[in-house]
Amino acid sequence: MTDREPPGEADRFSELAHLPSDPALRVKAMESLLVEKGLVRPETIDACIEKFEHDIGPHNGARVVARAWVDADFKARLLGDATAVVGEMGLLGEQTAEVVALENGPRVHNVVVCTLCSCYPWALLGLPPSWYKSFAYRARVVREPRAVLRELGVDLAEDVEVRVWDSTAEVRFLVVPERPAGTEELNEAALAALVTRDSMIGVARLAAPPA
Amino acid sequence: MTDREPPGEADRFSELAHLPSDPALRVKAMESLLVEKGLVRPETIDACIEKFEHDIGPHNGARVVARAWVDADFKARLLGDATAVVGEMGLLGEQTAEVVALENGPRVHNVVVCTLCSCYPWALLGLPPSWYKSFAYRARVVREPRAVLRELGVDLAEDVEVRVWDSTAEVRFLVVPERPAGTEELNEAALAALVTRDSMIGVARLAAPPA
Amino acid sequence: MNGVHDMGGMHGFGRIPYQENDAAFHHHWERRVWGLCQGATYPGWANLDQGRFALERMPPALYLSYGYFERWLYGLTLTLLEGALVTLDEVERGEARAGSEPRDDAAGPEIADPYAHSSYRREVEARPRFAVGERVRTANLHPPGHTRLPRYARDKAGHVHRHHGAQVLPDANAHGRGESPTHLYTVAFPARALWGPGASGKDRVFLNVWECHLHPG
Amino acid sequence: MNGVHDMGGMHGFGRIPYQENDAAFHHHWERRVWGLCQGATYPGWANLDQGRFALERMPPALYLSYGYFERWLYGLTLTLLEGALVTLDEVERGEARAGSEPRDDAAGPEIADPYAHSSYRREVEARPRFAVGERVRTANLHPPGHTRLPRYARDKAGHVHRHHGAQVLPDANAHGRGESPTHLYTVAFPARALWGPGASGKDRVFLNVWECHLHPG
Repeated sequence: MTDREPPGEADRFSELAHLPSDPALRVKAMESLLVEKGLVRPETIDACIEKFEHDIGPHNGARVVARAWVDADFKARLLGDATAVVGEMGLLGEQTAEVVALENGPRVHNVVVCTLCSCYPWALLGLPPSWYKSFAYRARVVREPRAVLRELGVDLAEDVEVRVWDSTAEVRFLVVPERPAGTEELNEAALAALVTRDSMIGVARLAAPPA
Repeated sequence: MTDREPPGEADRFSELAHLPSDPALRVKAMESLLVEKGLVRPETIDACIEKFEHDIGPHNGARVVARAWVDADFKARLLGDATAVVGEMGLLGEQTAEVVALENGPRVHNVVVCTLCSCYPWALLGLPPSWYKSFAYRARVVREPRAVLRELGVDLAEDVEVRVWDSTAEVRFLVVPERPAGTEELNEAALAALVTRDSMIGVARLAAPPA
Repeated sequence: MNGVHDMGGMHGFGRIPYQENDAAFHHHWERRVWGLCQGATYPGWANLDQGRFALERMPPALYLSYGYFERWLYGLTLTLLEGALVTLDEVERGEARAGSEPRDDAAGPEIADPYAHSSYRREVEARPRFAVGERVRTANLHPPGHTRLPRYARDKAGHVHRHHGAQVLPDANAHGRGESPTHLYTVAFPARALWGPGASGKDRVFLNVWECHLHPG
Repeated sequence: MNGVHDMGGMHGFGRIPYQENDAAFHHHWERRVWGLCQGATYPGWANLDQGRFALERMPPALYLSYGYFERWLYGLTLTLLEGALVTLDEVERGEARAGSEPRDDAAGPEIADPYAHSSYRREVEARPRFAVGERVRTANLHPPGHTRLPRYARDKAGHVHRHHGAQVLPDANAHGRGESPTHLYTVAFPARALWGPGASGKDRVFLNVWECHLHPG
């Protein structure tokens, strides 16, 4: 049992001997090669970027959260079987085929990571922010969640239970942040507008809206 | 508990912003700076290199091994308390203040590594070879010693017990390789000449001398 | 594989580069890499687990030196080379070799649907071996291939928190050994079981673990 | 610290770059680095464990990109900076700042003695807690600082093979917390206890473990 396949083209590639060091140039060269070989269609690349960068985003997750805040039955069903509930809302999607919802509150704080790569619920939150994909976040939050959260501005009392969810399978996690005080009068749409992406990852709490 | 001290000069250094990328230039610059500041004396550098590159080496370990082959009492004492025995021979030294001797034979094969850095018995074997300090050796030999030994030309039968010694403390290991067949007539000095460095690390076996 | 990608618990990476309204892309070329990886698909293309394993096999120093989208570009290139879809010479020159016939079956823009989803859940005959609440211990495995059981959670005791039916097994799927659907559980570990007495006694880590990596606890 | 330096058991580093008559130095500059590290010593200079910890604190991508002697040069430089013996500006320019007074107490060539040795063994009052043959389990520790208990051997069962008296504790000595001499044992681990059922049932791994990192097994 050795670590490597017999050297082949792919093996030589790992040396990266002759490729330009500027990634922008490497991407350009690769894109033009793949287009030339019929391995990708430029209009498909454009469409993917357009749709995934703009059609999805935290507004989707925020709709789910706001509804859970105003509808206790919905919330109970969401916490029991988020895949079914999110599916009914038409918000399942790529990298988001199954969902588990996690409720943050005064006694329990959930936070989500993917230590092995950067799994993330695309359809509910859009594409992940850079810090979520950083080595520091992937390395640290499972080992020292309280220190990481403090660094990001969330200071948790010692008696709060912290639950870290490491996304190791094709099941994605959505944190339902605590509804801020002073929002009793807001309707569902106004509540959804308060919900931030980072609160649905579990690295931020929501502040009361400005009076 | 965060991972870093507050940024200081040393912290900025980790970015290595402005240092030349050629290590030869960096060493030269560092040596001239340290000499200028009186932090090192050039004649001390020269003397260290001279002595450690030439005065010590596998010939020291080989003397110990050859004596163990010809003198059963010596061997028993060596395997019991190598530090005392090697000390009597005047072969303790830098990075070799305590020694444990490990006997290779038909039923047990010992092999030495330092997974955390590259600890090695300088006074007995000289400075370590590059492969001993390689990431591949440090990473692999504790997990798959048989595959590593096979890769290096030592094919062990399944019923041989492999013992891997990871040098985690200031105790150094010296493997006493199996005495090759056909050496019954050789004296201690001739035997010592047969003993290779790599056999005393445990990654080689000794062949019978050419007839 | 025990690779540098398996970084849960590592020290030495410094502070989180957090920005409150951080974007997914910071350079235009990152967007193009992402679009290429998403858009380059056609019959017989590598599956998700093969793609992840390609990233994991980057030389460790490169993995740590590259940014996220540079790693994606590396993974894409390795997958194309291993599938003999491009040659190293073509990659280096950025153009097809003379006489190369372009394919005509690459996916069209209709695949750009963020709401399309294909579940990894499968129906199987086998009944789940573990029940919710049951104590389990993870396997002590160190495979040279792909696995989704991180090092920090191997040979550790926890309990079954939830069952997710049977799902495609990455350890098999990444190696072209089929989907091997296997029961999947969320296992809850006390933080102290993973990180020792320095961790808070109140905290827990949850991860999804396939049945073949679990023993009764 | 759980750093990339702690590489026992890792995959991805390829074949051993073995050469039968491999040399310690492959370039002249490597020899100079080694000589500098060996020769730059004077009263109050960093101890061995501090030197090791300096290497471990290299940014992980650099650690894996650099060769062995480049890492030594890094460690030396970091130690000098942290000791305020040189400034970053001086390192960058390769010359002392104006008005800098040279020291006069750097070691002379008489220190170049490969047979000089100072043991790390110390006499202590405390009697050893464990006896040869006794079953032990290693601690599950993940300190941000220096430790000589590698990750692959944490929270694992073995037995005491040998006792080495009390020796300087690197976990303390690397942090300027004194020598804290502590009983040291060689502990033998079945390879399967460390690496799971894929390892040979005949093989064992031996390492030296300080008493503070051992529990009764």
